[in-house]
Amino acid sequence: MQGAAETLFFLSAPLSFCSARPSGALTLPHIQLSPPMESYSWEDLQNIFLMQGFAGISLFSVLLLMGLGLAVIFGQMGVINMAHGEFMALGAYTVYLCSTLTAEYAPSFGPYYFVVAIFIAFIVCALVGAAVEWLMIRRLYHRPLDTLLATWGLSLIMQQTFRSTFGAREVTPTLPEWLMGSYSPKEGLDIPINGMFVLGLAIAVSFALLLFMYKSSFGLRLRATVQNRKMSGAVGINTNSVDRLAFALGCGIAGIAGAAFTTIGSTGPDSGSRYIVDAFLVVVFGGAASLMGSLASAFGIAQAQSILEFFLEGTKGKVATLLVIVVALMIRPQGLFPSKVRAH
Amino acid sequence: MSDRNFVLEVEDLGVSFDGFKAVDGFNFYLNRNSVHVIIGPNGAGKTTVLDLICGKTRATSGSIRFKDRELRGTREYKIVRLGVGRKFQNPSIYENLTVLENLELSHPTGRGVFGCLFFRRTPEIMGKCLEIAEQIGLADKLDTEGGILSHGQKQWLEIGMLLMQNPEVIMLDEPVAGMSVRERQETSQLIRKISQNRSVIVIEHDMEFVKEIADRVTVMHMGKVISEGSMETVQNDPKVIEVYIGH
Amino acid sequence: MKQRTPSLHRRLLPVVGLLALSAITASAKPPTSEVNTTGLAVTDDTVTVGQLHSATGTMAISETGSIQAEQLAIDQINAAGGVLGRQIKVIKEDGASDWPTFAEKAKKLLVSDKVGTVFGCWTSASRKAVLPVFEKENGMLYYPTFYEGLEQSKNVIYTGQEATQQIIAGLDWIVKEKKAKTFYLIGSDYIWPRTSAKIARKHIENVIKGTVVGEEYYALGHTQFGSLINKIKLKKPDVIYAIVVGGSNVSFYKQLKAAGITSAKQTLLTISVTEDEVLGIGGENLVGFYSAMKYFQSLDNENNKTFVKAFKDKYGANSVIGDVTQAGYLGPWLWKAAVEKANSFDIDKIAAASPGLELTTAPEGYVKVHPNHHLWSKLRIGQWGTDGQAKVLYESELIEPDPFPKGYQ
Amino acid sequence: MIFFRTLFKTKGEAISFAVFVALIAIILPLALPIFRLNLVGKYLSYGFVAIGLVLLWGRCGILSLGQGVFFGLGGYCMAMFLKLEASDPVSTSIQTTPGIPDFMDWNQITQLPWFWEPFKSFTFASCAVFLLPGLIAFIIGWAMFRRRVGGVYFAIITQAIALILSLGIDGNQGFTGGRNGITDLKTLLGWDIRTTGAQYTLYFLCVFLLLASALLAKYIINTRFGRVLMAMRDREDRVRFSGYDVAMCRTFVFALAAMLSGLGGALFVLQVGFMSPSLVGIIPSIEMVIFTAVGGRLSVIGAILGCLIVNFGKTAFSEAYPDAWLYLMGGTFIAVVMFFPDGLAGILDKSGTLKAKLSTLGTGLMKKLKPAESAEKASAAVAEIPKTAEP
Repeated sequence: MQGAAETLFFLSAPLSFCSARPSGALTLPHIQLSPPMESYSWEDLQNIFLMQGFAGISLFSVLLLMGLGLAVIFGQMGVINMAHGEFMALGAYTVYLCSTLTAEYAPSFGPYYFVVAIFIAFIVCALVGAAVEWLMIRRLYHRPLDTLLATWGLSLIMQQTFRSTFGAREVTPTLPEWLMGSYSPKEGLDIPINGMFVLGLAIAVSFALLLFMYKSSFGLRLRATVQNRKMSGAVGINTNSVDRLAFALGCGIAGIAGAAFTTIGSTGPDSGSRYIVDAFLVVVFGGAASLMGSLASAFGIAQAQSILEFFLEGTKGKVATLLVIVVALMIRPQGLFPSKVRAH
Repeated sequence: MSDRNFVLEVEDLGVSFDGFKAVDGFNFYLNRNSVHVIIGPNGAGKTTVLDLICGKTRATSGSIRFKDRELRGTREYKIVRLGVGRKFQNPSIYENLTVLENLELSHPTGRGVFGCLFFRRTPEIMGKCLEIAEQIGLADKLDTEGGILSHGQKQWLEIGMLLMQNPEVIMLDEPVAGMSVRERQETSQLIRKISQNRSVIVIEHDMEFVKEIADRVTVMHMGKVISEGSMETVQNDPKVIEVYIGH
Repeated sequence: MKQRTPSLHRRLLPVVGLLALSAITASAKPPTSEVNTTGLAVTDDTVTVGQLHSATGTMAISETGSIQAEQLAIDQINAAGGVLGRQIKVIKEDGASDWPTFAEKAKKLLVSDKVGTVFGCWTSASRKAVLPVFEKENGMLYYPTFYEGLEQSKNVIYTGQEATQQIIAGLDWIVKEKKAKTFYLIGSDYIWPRTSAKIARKHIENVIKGTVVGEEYYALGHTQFGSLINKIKLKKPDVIYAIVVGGSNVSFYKQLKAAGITSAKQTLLTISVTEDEVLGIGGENLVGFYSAMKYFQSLDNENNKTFVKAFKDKYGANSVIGDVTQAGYLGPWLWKAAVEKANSFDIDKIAAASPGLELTTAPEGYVKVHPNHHLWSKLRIGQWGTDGQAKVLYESELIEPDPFPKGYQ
Repeated sequence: MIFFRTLFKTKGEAISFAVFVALIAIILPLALPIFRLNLVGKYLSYGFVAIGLVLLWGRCGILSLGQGVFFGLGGYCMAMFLKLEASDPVSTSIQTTPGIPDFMDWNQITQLPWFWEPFKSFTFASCAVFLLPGLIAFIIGWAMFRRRVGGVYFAIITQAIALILSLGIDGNQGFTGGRNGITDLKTLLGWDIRTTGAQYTLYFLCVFLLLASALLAKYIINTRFGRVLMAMRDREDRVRFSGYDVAMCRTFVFALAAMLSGLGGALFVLQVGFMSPSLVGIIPSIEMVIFTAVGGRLSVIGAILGCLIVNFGKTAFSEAYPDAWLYLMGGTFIAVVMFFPDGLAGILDKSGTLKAKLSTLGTGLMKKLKPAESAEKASAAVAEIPKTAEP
């Protein structure tokens, strides 16, 4: 088990070898709970507990938004869209454009443009997604691993397009003031408004998506196509247009996610690539074919990461989370909610 | 219960998928050197039984004993190496390889990683390939790619690939589906011939064909055995008639 | 390189000398064989230098400003007659944010293109990757970024500040102004933030006699700071000392603000936010926080006004200038001064001539090259406003560069 | 002769291999200055990864997006040895603790960590270069293939592993050199690896090992094991029910590919002179898949040429038009995947395949007319039949 030992050392390495504390930083490797709890008042701890809970929920909504679009594209259609992150960046840039245009032509609309911009981001990304499906993806449905490579190529092109259009520097849309503060019901307790906004958006999008998938005729056709493409074609479902719509839908949701993330993160040509691994892990860990699975896994990963990051220091929290997921996937490759279709 | 004449004893076998019992309390005894056919309406659980025996699906209860060795929980390739061969419903051969290569690849010599790496075609192995090719009527097609064989020839090739392993039990899942009348006849002769020194389990729908080949018949319905015996016994069993007519 | 023989040169001279302007140039133009004894890409009319930054990839965000500033300086030098009468030609290479590519391109510039001097690199990693190349091929690198120190090479001139220059005076100021005793150190996870935090911790613990209540590092590109912010709230430090870089920066400040940590309640001092970063973060998310830098665009002196105007004329009115951009601008000028002092393009002579060089025209004011190849410079504290510009609140004396600070290691 | 036949199924294959050998062992060293040749050597070290990917992805159908992990492990093993050699107490005398690598000293580490100790031995380090990646791949592969993790899942999990390792290296800079990597490597057993002579030697060492690896891969492809791999890719269940241990076969190939990658990493370090986590993470791992795909995922030589061509393209284009380069790279890649899934080798081989097919048919006809009577004859005849052309 040298491999495990190798990776474990990253976790157990002393957290603060860099800081040469007088107490001799180089003793045995140990994991130290960084906030020693005893020295804080009950009030403090209560607030931190609430805020930390919210941090987990807020991370959950971020992961969920990232994963939802992918859950449609990858989970339902089996297409590995490595350009998913770039679609998120496209959504973010759309918001940036809207922000610039609003500031230029309709400054009085400033406080409200953001909500409209999210819709526009959805539409722009969905349209680009449909075009990509038509030009590229539809020729590759029978070769899932190749979609991975082709969309990687696409992501390079999209990144360079962003760079040529908007410059290599990061940009930031002017966000309405009502989004950027915090809700503070009492002293020492601050709940970020943008976090609540992203959470609300995530819930709304998931709800709409579930409704769409399970209550609309398109959803029915999509699920039918996923289960049996030939049969669906035979009973008169236009599987080509179902595919295109589904891909566009997934990209559109990515656009919404990207738009929402302008409130908490940066927008640059390659900011999309930062999200891609997380997004895939959410979907795979949830069990690819299950939307509920994506929900559950986003929740699990978010809680694990935010708790680990609270007690371990930054990078190690992230590494620990990833390790847990990878090991869990090795033990249970089908994910949390495996597909119940009989495999042949 | 352990009768030396049974090469395979399946007792109280069961499997459930999310609460749905696909196979339930299944008992089955296979005589040496005989053809045992399992029939039953669609969804009776016939293919699942084969999956359970060869290890493709894990049973949730019961036992599968092959020559007094428990197969439940054994990995598929080990079950094969013990001497249980399995043909799939759809012909499953290597389309890009020739008939000869298909057969050769199924020869039991050198199945480990290093065995494969240092495998040499010996005259004995080639001889065996030719012999089997004769048996399945593909001796003149040794260099033909598997993909361009006719449907019936593909089925035979797959049977041939099983024969290369010289198993004691062969399981055939609907071997004559989609075959012409002549091909059926040839297949039934082939099955009679190969059962001279091994046992064969066949799943089949075609009653005429079953009559021709079966030494013994088991009828399944809803995952359970409802009748067993010779073809005649089974045909006259009211339970069987009810199932088939009711169906 | 073809070198004209002196006799040919002499024969041509009167012809050239017919034009008065050319005569002036010619008189300032020593023969190539004299100024280039090591086979560099120098002709009678031109001298070739290299420029090696990331035009693509994750670091392009940061390096764009340096590329522009170096180009501006070179253009200005050329317009004023060049160096030793020779126009500067630039070969631009893209390191593509990839360290092996940096090493490869550095080697290409020095070996294939025979340039002696290169302006370039940004991250510590890219500098570490090219350093052996410069030392082996004997090139000269003008490195513009403020960095961790712990390095000194005959083949590098460091035009940004090393860590102690940037940290110590800033901490002293914040302690004096804010009566700060407790500090929370947050950085991106690589050598510059870690080394800087180490120096800061030593200074806080040993000199200021304060406490460090937390010290953490996050991977570059990390975007979720919720848990960290809660830890900060729990510890209630007097000062957050931030050394977060790149895209993480944006997430960090946006999330700080959203969690109610604003300058009204919390003092934050950073050594990693310049005007460039503010573009991405948004001034409104930084209002009232402090940066410790040697240069701010808003510096009020004549040199800087001229520089800012020239920069905006060339790259647009919306362009901004950060600390590293200004340090990049110094590179070509310092090189020109060294070449002229040495009367040679040879690297060894430039290296020998550099210590003691002074530049009174620097936008940051006055700089002087130390024998350790770093610059004497001042430290300034700026406070950010919504417009993305900093108001300079404090200016130190000239600080001696000390890349291997005693007592801070 | 038999051995030769196992390596090259057709005369064309042997000729193209000979041309390739001539190209990298004779033409390039004569035509290029040492600086460019050193670059070729660097690209060829990616070729080891590409060979592994041909076996793993092309032949076995398993796409690993974590080959950078093994490249990196091999590279780090070698770099650790070289760094220890470069950090003798004399040349590190200005450090607080002389005799340990400089980055450890900067991170207040005062004693060499235990897992660095064995890397003082050249024998240990050079074995670790491929044994460590092999062992780790074996463990990961065995855990995953036994549970039938394959296809997309395998790709994503290996990608996550690449991310974990690069974050892990980044986050422990006192032990690993962090983001800067392990730099400033000077000598190998006292031999200065930065001199022109050393670079020539290392280039030819790299070429020699690469050709040996390529031959090994070709041998594997043409044995029964190679056929089993293809069979597994197309009809996994049939192979399993022919009594093969599919999981073990895959694990073996994965471990072998990892060992090759590790070797490539070590040669990279020797020729480039440093190692950094930027060669371990997600992007380099995918890029190596790209090289392989462009060259041809089924062809050993094609994949190596893919590394050379894409990297030369990258160098040349990014020198001239840094902006256009990503468009070109992305576009090429989409085009290759969509229209030429077998890459350049596939395009070049189109005519060859046709010829081979015709000749197979011909032999088949002959045999029909004259049925083989004895096993010996049959086997002799079989040995004569050209296989459907290996691209």
